[in-house]
Amino acid sequence: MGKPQRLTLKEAVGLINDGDFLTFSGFTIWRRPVAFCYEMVRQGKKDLHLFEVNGGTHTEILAGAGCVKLWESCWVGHELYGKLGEAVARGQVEGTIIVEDYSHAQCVARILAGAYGLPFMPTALSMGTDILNPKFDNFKKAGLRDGSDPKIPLKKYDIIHDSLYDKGEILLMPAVNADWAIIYASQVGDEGTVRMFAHSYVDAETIKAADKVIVIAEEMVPDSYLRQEPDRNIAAGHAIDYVVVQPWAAHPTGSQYFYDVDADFIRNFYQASKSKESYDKWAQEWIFGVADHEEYVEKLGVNRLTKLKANSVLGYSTSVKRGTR
Amino acid sequence: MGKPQRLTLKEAVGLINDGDFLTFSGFTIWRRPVAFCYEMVRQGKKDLHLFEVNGGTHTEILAGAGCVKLWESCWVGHELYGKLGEAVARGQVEGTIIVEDYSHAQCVARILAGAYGLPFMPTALSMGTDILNPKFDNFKKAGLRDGSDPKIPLKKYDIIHDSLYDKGEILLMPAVNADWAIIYASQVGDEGTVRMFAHSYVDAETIKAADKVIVIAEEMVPDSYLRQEPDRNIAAGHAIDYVVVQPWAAHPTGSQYFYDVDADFIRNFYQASKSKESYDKWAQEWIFGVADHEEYVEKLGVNRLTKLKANSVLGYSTSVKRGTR
Amino acid sequence: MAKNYATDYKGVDLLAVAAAREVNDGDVVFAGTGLPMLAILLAQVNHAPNAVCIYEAGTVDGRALDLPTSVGDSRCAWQASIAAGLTETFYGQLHCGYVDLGFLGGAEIDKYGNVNTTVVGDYSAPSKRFTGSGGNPDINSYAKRTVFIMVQEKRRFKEHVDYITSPGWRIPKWPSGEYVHRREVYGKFYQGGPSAVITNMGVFRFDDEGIMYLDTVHPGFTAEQVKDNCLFDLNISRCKGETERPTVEEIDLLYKRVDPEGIFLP
Amino acid sequence: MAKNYATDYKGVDLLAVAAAREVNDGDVVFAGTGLPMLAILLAQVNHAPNAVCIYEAGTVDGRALDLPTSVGDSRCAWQASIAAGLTETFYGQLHCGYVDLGFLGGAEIDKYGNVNTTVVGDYSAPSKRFTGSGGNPDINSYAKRTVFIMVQEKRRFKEHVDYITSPGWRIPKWPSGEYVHRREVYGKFYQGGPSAVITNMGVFRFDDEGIMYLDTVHPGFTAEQVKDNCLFDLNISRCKGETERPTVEEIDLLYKRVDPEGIFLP
Repeated sequence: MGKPQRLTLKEAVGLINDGDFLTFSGFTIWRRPVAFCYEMVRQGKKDLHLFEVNGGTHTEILAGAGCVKLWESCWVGHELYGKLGEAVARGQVEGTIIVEDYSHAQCVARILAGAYGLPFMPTALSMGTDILNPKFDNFKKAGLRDGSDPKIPLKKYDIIHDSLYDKGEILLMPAVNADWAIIYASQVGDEGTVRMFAHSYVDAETIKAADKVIVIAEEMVPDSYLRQEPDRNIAAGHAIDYVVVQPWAAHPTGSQYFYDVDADFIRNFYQASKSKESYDKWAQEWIFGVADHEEYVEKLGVNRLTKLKANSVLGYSTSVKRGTR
Repeated sequence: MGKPQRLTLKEAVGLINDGDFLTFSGFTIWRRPVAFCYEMVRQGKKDLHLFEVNGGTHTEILAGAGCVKLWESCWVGHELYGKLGEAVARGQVEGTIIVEDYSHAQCVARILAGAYGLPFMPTALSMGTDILNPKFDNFKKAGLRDGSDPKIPLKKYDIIHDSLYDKGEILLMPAVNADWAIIYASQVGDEGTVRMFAHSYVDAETIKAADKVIVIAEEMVPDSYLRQEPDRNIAAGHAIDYVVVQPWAAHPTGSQYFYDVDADFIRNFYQASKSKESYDKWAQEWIFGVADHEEYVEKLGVNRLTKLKANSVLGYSTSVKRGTR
Repeated sequence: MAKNYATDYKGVDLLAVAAAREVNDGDVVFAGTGLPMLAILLAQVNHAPNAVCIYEAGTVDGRALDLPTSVGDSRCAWQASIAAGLTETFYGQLHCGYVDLGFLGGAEIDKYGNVNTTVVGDYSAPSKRFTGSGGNPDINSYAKRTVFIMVQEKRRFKEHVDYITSPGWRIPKWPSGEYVHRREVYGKFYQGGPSAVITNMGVFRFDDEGIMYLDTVHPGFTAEQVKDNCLFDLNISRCKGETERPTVEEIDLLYKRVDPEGIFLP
Repeated sequence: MAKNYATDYKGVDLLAVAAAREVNDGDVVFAGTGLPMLAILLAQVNHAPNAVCIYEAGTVDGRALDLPTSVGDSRCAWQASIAAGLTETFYGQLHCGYVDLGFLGGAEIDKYGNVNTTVVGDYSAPSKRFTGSGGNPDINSYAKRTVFIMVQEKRRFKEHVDYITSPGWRIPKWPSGEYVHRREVYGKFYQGGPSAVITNMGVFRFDDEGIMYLDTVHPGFTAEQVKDNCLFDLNISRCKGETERPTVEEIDLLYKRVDPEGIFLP
């Protein structure tokens, strides 16, 4: 490996093929690579297979545009700003998206196994649930567990007896090793070192688990700066293949110490996501109606973004109104 | 849980019973709870069962004094300052210590499983070695794998076929959950938050994996200080049972940003460790000949310790002569 | 000192206060977004200053200056003891065995405490999809006690939920799917299970068989009313009486310290 | 430009230089304490500035100002990209599949590249114990290539080592213990294996059967002398000639940049 290659957002999205298997950084409505997802919609990516430790607004943007065929996860929604993942739900109910449900910690076990090069990770969490009901293995029902796709495990999970301490039965969760990890990062160094602010979610594991990694960073900084505190970095340059520097790339999701979640924007999107027609209208305005992310942020306007800007000490905006009082 | 209880070193060591199962912080000759080990020798602890991801000078101090009965690990020595772990080697050759060998990364898998409350962790590292030779399972030969000690696994390891991706056979390494983790920490907060400087080795996992945790800290600081950078801490107060504040507690091993390894002291100890007689003579001077750690450091003297003091920017001493030039 | 009970409070207030009372001082609590946050935060500022709160996105014992709107919120990391990620919280804390109490929500629950947050109807051809499990079943399966905070509606308290997202006291043992006691499924991994369900009408607990019963009924309701708001045959014979009302201090703390912006409270 | 070869150098210098030449620019290298450190550091300052060095105690791509004396040394963390712990280096880097090259030492080796650093004699009743495995077998089992740096002594180059601490090309498949090719044991986990052994007398490689042969002999020695310093019947028929000597620049870098304090070098 050498240093990661610098690309524009359009170039980076151009690397993704229809049918590719993707994972993303972030948590629900925080540090999602939304600019990348918008551009995937613009470029008309199809039949994507997503594994997400949890979904969020970006998932709904992709699902609403019909980009998603397979979705393995545990949750999709917009936190306080939109109860459900309407587009994924519609996809599941109408049969256009094949959904495979795991629990949140089972998803973590899967990405952790992938990160560590292990075929599985044991867990005793969420036993005795319908997640494990063999009748509800949707990938199997779709004929996807025949080994023809090396990225899809032969079984949704396995159960084995603990032979080491005789503690009983325990689950084995299959690794996830996607084709791509699409990572929105707080900072990337000029040699590719990656840092996340506040908490790191499962971003380090997601990077390690993927075959290729694209980092979309809010800013690039000298690697020597990040290396002054190496205990705070989550990935080294040799783990990163491509770097895109794109300010506001997580909007409308939040990016700690840069900007807060744009609650109004998400609420508005959530309303739009409730039908194909209203989604399309929304996408016409916010995705297809702008040429690129620079036009998108210009359309949002300075004052809107200024309001979202994080307080530099607290890491979140102190000027947005959040509640009813 | 409440906040951890403050104890003196003697009180803390007094909690350990003969035959207890212990693990330690640190790496070879770095951040070892040596003051605690000296005091265990003074208090005449016997029949200890040690699991160590790797051993070091502290192991040899305990083994030389005849405190150790079972030793599960992968390595013991003094790095550049003493090639072998003479006391453990003598114990193994003479049959007074039952040694169970794993590889380094297999030891990591074991403590990681223990930390995560899992009975085992898979690994494909170090397959095809004599570590896995069934004839060389010393605990089994000693009749220790009959389930009567719940801390000793029924098997040294297991091999299973990967049913999820059909990648072949893979090892399952049994968890370690010792009675005690004895942790030398760079800093502990007044509510028990723990921080290590430079690199964290397997200290976080070692804390989580043990039933009870004693932290011997170089210094106590306000928890609110450590909480300004929560991404740099390795344990929360609820994971810690007892705290001892004891400066120089890692000597002669090093403690990054406090003091460097005392190479001469370790070289001298290593020479002494080569026979029971010379060990006993050494222990008479450096362990039994001082009442406590305060007397020990006084005996070392100000100038010796000053020379070891870490440069506050680099984290290690720039005044000790390390090589031949 | 006699308690100074509030006379003017809303249903959601009592719900938060009753839930907060489930926290013992020193408990390690794993809480989800929403009312569970109000409950643990109220407990911390009221009677349980040493309770530790873990949010699944990665923070341990944070001391948010402003109420987080999500467990992934940067507000959660303020003055935390640890800020890491989900591997730490789910495996390094929860699976490790540190967690005393889980605070969760749910869309539907059955008499065994099985909770559904996944679909309405047959999972293979659902009529509606909810958000999905999130960490609900994980926390519920490994906390020593779990408290569910829910809205009391007849359609939400069912004989059997459509999909067992989160495991109660009688659960299927796979691959056969035979219903057995939770202990049988979890073996030596067993930590505990649902200990209470708190709604806007009452507090429910579970008997030795793992069946839900009414423990106390909130002021203004009768046990029969609660029973009428369940689709299953709720045992109200063990009802001890009225749920203790919120005190003036508790309501004050709730509105002035915990949620002054009105994020979860009206 | 013609290379300016050194005429005055020690055995250990050539050893370090020859080892450094095994590093390709951009390689991710996992190195143990001692001569392996000299080799990777020399490579980085000489021909492989983009090589990344991982030390098992927890650092990735450190840029030590002063030569570390142990992989656990704080010097390793200086200007590192990541400073964490062993879970990161062994699982997050090595088992993850990032490592191109492992640099290791050994006390004894056999013709299949099996290395012993554990005991002399029967493991069940050994006459001597060494330090034990450390990370040697881990790195050796998952790096795509492994280079062993050793002292050439007859008793160290054996037909069969007393104990297989670190796996070579033909290894026992447990539980039966039948000797098979490394690929059979590792299945789809197979990454590679020992690619070279470098001593003070020569450079050895492995043929398709996984048997060691002499690749080049160091200046001042003959292939026969090397063969005489092995207990097994060393194949010297493929010897390509002399090992390339160190250049003046390499010796300079080694003594002035890499180990100016004389920690590993005399």
